[in-house]
Amino acid sequence: MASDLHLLVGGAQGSGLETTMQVLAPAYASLGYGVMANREYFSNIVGRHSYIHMRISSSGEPKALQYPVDFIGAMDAESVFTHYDDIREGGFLLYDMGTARTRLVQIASMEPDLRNRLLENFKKLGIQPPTVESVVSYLEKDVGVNVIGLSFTALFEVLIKKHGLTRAQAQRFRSSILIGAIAGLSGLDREALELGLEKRFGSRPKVLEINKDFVASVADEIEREYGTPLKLAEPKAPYSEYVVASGNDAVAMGKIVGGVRYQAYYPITPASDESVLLEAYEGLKIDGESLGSIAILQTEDEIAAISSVIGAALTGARSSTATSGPGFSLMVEALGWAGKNDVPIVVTYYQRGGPSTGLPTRGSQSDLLFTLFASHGEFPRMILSSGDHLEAFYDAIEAYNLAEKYQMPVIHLLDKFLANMVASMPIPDLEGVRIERGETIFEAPRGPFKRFPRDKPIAPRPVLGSGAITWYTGDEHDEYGHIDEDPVNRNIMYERRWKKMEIADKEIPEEFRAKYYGPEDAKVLLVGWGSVKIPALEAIEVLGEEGVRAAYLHVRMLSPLPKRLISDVLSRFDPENVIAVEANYLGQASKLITMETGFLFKKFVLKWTGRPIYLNELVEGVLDIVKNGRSRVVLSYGK
Amino acid sequence: MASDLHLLVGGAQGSGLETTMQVLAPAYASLGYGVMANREYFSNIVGRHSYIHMRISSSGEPKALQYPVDFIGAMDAESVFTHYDDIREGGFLLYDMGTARTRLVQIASMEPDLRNRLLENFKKLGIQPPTVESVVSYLEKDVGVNVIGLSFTALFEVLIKKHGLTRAQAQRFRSSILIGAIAGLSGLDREALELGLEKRFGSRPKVLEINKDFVASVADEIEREYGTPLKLAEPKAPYSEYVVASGNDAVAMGKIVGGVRYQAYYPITPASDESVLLEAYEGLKIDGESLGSIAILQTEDEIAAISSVIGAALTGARSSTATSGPGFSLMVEALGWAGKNDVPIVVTYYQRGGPSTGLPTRGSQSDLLFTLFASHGEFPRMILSSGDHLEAFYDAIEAYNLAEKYQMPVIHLLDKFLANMVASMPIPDLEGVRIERGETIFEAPRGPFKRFPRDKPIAPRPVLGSGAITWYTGDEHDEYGHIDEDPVNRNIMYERRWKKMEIADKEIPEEFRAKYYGPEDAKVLLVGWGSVKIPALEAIEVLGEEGVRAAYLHVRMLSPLPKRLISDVLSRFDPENVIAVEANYLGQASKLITMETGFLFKKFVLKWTGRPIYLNELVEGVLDIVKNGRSRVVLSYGK
Amino acid sequence: MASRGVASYRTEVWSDWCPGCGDFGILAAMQKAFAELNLDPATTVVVSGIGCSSKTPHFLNVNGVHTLHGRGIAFATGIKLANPNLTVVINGGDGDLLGIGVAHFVALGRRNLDVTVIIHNNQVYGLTKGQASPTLRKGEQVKSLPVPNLQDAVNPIALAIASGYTFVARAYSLWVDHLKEILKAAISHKGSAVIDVLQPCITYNDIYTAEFYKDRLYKLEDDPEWDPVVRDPGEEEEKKATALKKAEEWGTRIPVGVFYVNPLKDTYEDRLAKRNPAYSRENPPAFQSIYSEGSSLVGPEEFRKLFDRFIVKVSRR
Amino acid sequence: MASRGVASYRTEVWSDWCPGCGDFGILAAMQKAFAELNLDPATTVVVSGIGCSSKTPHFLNVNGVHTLHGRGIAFATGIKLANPNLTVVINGGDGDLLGIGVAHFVALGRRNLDVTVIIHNNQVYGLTKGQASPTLRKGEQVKSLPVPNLQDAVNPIALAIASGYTFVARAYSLWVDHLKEILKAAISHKGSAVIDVLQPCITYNDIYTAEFYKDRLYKLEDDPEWDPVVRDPGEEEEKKATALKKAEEWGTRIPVGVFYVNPLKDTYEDRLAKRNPAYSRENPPAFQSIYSEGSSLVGPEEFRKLFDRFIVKVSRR
Ligand SMILES: Cc1ncc(C[n+]2csc(CCOP(=O)(O)OP(=O)(O)O)c2C)c(N)n1
Ligand SMILES: Cc1ncc(C[n+]2csc(CCOP(=O)(O)OP(=O)(O)O)c2C)c(N)n1
Ligand code: SF4
Ligand code: SF4
Ligand SMILES: [Mg+2]
Ligand SMILES: [Mg+2]
Repeated sequence: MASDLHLLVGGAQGSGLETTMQVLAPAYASLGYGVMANREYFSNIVGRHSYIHMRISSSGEPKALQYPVDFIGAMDAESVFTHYDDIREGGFLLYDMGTARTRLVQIASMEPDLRNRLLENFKKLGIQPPTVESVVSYLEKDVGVNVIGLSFTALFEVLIKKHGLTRAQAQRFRSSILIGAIAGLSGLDREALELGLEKRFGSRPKVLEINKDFVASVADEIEREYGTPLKLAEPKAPYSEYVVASGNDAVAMGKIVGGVRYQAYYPITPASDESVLLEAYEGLKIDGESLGSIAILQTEDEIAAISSVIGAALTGARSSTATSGPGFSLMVEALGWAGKNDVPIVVTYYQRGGPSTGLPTRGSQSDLLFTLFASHGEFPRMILSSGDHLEAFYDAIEAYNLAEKYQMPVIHLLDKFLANMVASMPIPDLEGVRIERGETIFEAPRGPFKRFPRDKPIAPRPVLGSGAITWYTGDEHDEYGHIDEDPVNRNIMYERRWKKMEIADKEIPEEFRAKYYGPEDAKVLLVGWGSVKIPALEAIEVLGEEGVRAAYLHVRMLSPLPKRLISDVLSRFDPENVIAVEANYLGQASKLITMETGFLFKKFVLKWTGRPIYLNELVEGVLDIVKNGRSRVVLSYGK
Repeated sequence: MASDLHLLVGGAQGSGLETTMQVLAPAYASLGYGVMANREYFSNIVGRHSYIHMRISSSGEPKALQYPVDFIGAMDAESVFTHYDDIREGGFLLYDMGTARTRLVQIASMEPDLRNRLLENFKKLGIQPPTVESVVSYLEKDVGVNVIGLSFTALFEVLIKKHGLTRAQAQRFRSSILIGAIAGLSGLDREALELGLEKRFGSRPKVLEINKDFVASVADEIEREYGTPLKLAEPKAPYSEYVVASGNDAVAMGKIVGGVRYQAYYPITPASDESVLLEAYEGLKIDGESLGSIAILQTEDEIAAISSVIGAALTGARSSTATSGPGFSLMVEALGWAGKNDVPIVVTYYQRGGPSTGLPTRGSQSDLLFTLFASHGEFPRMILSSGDHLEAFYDAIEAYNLAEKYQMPVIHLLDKFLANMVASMPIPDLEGVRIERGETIFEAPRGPFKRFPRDKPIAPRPVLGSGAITWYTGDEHDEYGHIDEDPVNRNIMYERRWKKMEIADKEIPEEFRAKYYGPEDAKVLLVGWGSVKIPALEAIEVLGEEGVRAAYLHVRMLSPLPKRLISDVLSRFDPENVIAVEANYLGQASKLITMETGFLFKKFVLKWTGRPIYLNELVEGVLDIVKNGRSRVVLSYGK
Repeated sequence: MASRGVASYRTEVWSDWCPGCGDFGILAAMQKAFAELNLDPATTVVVSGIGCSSKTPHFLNVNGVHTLHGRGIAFATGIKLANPNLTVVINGGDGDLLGIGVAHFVALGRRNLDVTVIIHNNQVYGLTKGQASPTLRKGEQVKSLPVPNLQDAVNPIALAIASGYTFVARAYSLWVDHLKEILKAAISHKGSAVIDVLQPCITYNDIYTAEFYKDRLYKLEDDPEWDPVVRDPGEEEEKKATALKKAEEWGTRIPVGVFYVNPLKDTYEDRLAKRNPAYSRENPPAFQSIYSEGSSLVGPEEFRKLFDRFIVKVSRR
Repeated sequence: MASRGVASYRTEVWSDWCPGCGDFGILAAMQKAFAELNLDPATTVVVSGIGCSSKTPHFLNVNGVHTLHGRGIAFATGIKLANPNLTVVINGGDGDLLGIGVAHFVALGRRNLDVTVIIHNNQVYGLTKGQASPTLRKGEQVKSLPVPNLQDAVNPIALAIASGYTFVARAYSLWVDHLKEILKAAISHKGSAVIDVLQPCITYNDIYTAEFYKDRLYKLEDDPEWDPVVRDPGEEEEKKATALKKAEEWGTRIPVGVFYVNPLKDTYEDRLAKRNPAYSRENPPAFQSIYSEGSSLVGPEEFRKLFDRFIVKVSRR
């Protein structure tokens, strides 16, 4: 029995693909397995190819995704063609026999690039003409894949007859077939399966009922026919409960725990799901009682979003916005105003593939240097970047704390990978969570107030409505917040703002801001940030097994950068063995580290296709550098 | 006779102060003197204190400004108080005796910071109560300043009587008094003076006539009374003609020579003067014939400005916008679209004091790192920064050439210092100016066109309307410009864009991009960019005289950074003797150099009060580092 | 609370507008209106954009938020929503509110948030030296334009009505008491109010001068028939149409006064409270407590309840 | 030139809209209109913003510029001004043009530039999964909203008229031929034209469905009295008022057709050419030569003449 199960389920966008993840993730989690699932999709609503890539781990932890997978469930012909080489020898392919005759050239929704590449590949492999049938047979015979052909139509017929559905209604159960097949092949406990279905369809009893019946029947059928070849080892379950959530969800939960009282947003992928979730929580109701209220506003654009967030922050509400690259690009002017006026705001920034509209539904880590220097003029800001779902949750809270303690904008930098990946994480340690509001004051002496005293970089902050009268301006200001162009005052106020950064750099433990993982005597060091953490942590283990003692330095706070800790760690390695691992072209964090420490990176593993960095390719990339002396490996795995 | 004359003329904003510069600059230039004049003013239209700071140099070159000055002309009481300590021993102060009784505390337009500081200073100096009278008498007795008191009212009476003006009309000749006084004290040739007046008032014969008469009478009167103590040495005139212009003007001229055909802008200080000047040239008329037409549009905001510029650039028109920090902050999203689509646009960026609204009418060099990384995602852009007026002119042309040759956005980074300083520069070498349009094509084969061939990073660019059919999108694209999310294509297109930067880095001579000034065996190296060049070039001479062999490395192109040349130069110096000189807090160019080369700067001379770096303080700052071992000197001279 | 005198609404900051600028009249009217409404300076917030006009908050002894060019309304929206107990007034130039900021101007109308917008309409971009603003008419060439303006003017009254504002008025900055009365009505009005204030810029606008306005302006309320108030939902379209027609009058006679008032439409705050009863003036988001003794109000138990849908219990089978 | 068939305006790019999306109708109408007007693909430019609707240019075999969210009009403005010979059509969503891009929408009306704007009005943000767009009405809760919409809808017709557009129409994406005719008229019109196209979003909008529109829509032109054209400057206000009133009709009956046309107002290009005769269609800025043999047209002599005011001759005295 395997310790891990790698699955991929493909189909057309809009055909219910997400359901597989939403059902299977809680189902496996309920048995103590760690789950990680990614969804890849085009910037399209219906029709383009999409897929769920999932790993179920008996370690009990959500673990990195990798290729090839053990099982592919193809909802349509396009999925068979697209993923024919993503499956391991001995793995399983499930497909709809109704698509057997479909020819590759008939797939209108496939991008010409891929179609042409596949035509070439299939030609080389002698699969002529490429049809689902011919590809499947190649997989079966030449690759050793176990192929399971089902007639989806026949299965729908059952639904139509048994439950009195129309054909159109029956079609919506397409994903249930795949769920059933996976449950069958992996011998998934049926109660767990039902729990998964309840999580997904609990609010629609009729659909739930049909699904329970239908999925179980498929599962039983499959199990009867094929046994449970994908049965997993018993999980070593360290947790008694899991939160099964996406990064968007984790951040929204963090914000709620952190006390968000105002959020403004303009819709954008992959950020708006977070705000839409918050909208559903605007009443903060528990057992009919309300803990408070979150004012959530969908604005006319991102400029209005951040501007109104600044306004709300001035009133004392914990305030934030969530956006992605194009939206943030529009926010930079206002960001400067917040920086200039010591306003604690939080911008949750989900990076997607750029530049410009780029790959709007894919991920990247290409906006670090932009966020660090965004807006004209110089002012301090903090940048937090989370490595996984749990970090994302805690950082969402910490972002508010830091913003209020140090009175400056905090950018919480995430990426589409984390945003959309669903993971099982332990229930956060809520006792350990602290709410720190710094010098925020809700009742102040009446009358004009020195909001910006020259001698206090971090000063009492009476909110609007507290009794104090305060002024704010984007111009250089005096102690009261009035316009002041005097050169002496200018120098003082300019330094006063930067002084906050010095204080923060002293106070925030470097151990929080960066963390070294791996053996103390490692020879190779990977340096990364954000969701690189997920594959990197496992990669150093695998590399160890391959005889390469490797470690990973995870940078969680990019500003203020923990440069002493980083320099220390770097100094322990031969520069030839220090590898920047990033989902961008420039090696942005490595550039930042150079800027701050003078350490010049020589080795890079980079990726910018918009697909996540997979464990297998990361390991190979590092080996290519370590063993073959390559200096720059560009990854490109994933459809 | 002195080789240089340093002047300062102060008065209320809106009281005609600029006239002094507009008359005196051409007057002295017409005699072969080099002229440099700066205007400092508040973000205010009428009433706040403003002043012109000017240097007239017999070297024939426009030279750096410095303190203290030889002459101060005070149009009002505030100017006397404000600048009492800007005048050298033996220098001259001219003031209006009508203000003699004015008390410091009466000056409502003065900022409280300055007033309080002055009150303290005057108290220490025993000037009690501080009135114009008491300050003037202190200057005369304790400092050895030659004071010239004139009754402005009496002079106006003459105007009223002799020319039949109303009192209000007569008041407008306030600046003429100062011009006359300066002409008198410096023994300015009267024909040259008339030429200056004609340049300024040529279109208003009546005003011109009165001015000629009035200014000459004041000049004669003053000369009679005081002689010509400020007479300058004969100029060594290397030029037979000068262009007397501000940086805004120089850039506008460069754009016209460079072939601008579309400019869009939204008003902003200190950029819009450039566009307003271009507006006056929209017909490009010479002797009634038109060379073409410039379409100029004042847009609804900066987003529209840059967006329309991109649109115009797609049609083949040389297109640009001019803005400052807040405007550029709004442009970053569209900048990315241009970068993504190989569109040659030019953004002329005049830096002012930030962050946010900051010091909107003062200068800075605080936006370099912002421009370098502005916009989400990664794409190449060029950054040119001019060191003086002549460079600004040439760079304005070169910016279009580079944009079209390398098909990417070019940011021409200037600052308010250059924008508003008026200098006498030689007539540019127009024979040497080349117009290079790269692969721009106005007649193309009809039909769909591969605008982005995979194998040609710099490809033929048929403009809209050329016959070809082209597509553009902010999404990742295929060779035709259609949306393409394929990972293989993605890698190719991403690298294709960056390849242009590599080509540019190879092709553009490093000698153009950075230049070393000073003795080969220098021991101390100043490193700077932009208008730092002006004081730095003279500072190394002065330092040489003080026994410090210093050189200056001027970086004109920040992207692609000429890193080989820079590394070479840096390697020749002891890092302890390498000093970054910048008008910002972070030492932004030094950080960029570190990022690219690993060289860590240890010494800094920085300034961010919004006033220019003056020669005297720069020299002192460098000496403080070299002699006293200081590592960071923050300059603050100037009111 | 004892009523406050006009003087108490003044700060010591020197108003650096050009002598004779119409902005002085608007400032004076605001101070008077605030005094007569006896606004509490601590719960009053004046928000502005960027421009000559937008310096206003510094001269008023109430909370002042001098924001970015065109963004006053957007900042104010967050302030008001997070704490609906605050009285919020927005000052901006015609360029600020109707040019770069017009998206927010339109959006505010769609929300009917209970705030007041004062447009300082001087037909120019004052602080950047007199370029054409969106209210300058086609063909006009004020002092500092090198060439005549080619863009049509936007009509603030028409745009406001089209956007959904429920109190729409025009005033003249030199008629301080008239403006003051309109201001009081606007601030007292529940919903988004806008006042288009004709404000001579004596430095750059040599067309729309005090001289120009002198003989042309007349007050709508001088016509006893004039009734801009919607008293029944059925009247809405009719009243709007009448107001729009009046708004087109700009020649030998120019009307000032209240063009349109609709007190029947619910404010955004009301809509929000209706959808989410936890949102209220009594317990505004800004002042809600979010923690006790350093810990979040959402402790382990609350977390489990709130996020039940995300939580999966592990049971070995 | 020989006339081109509809097919020649199609590309091979797969239209990845949801099957049944109203955008297909708009695309078809554009192709037909282009064919019937026999537009030269090489001098036709379709500009769009971002959204489902904004993918349109990729499906049309004419020049296509797929820009940024809300910025289609702004890009198009530069294209048209730099080369007024180009036929420019702008496609955008309701969110794109009336939300984030509304400042440009208003500005275009003020200029009357000779371009055509097509609003794909589906009352939602399609491509970001169905949030409320500015045309969704207050209280409505389409499919993917967790809570009802609280903002009032903007009326595109009213806003267009208030902004100064000189051709204002509404159409329905499923009435392809009717839309096509309006499109032809809009493109042929000299000045800024806007068509508000009601476009069912079958995936996210379960309120304004084809079903909903079916019995409600009627054509303005079916009323023989209906005459939206301004034939005399004096008629302008009257015609506008009538159009505005019609625009308010949204209930059991919803009008489509041409609401307002004013052919008498000069376009921005005309205004520019009048001010600066060197600006012309014959010699558009984009195609002017700016150099010969590598040197600027502004050589030493031209420089001296052009910039005379800046030049000072040095004469030793
Ligand atoms: C984003 C941005 N663009 C441009 C400016 C420059 N700017 C300052 S004030 C102003 C215009 C002011 O005009 P208006 O809003 O009409 O106010 P007024 O000065 O006439 O009262 C502009 C464009 C700015 N501050 N920010
Ligand atoms: C600056 C920016 N903000 C947000 C987005 C995300 N976005 C993509 S499409 C879209 C809305 C589309 O709605 P609409 O304009 O109505 O077009 P539709 O999809 O309905 O046709 C948004 C908000 C973006 N691309 N750019
Ligand atoms: S420039 Fe005009 S608007 Fe600005 S302060 Fe002066 S008079 Fe007033
Ligand atoms: S989401 Fe709506 S608007 Fe977008 S393609 Fe689908 S049906 Fe059309
Ligand atoms: Mg104005
Ligand atoms: Mg839409």
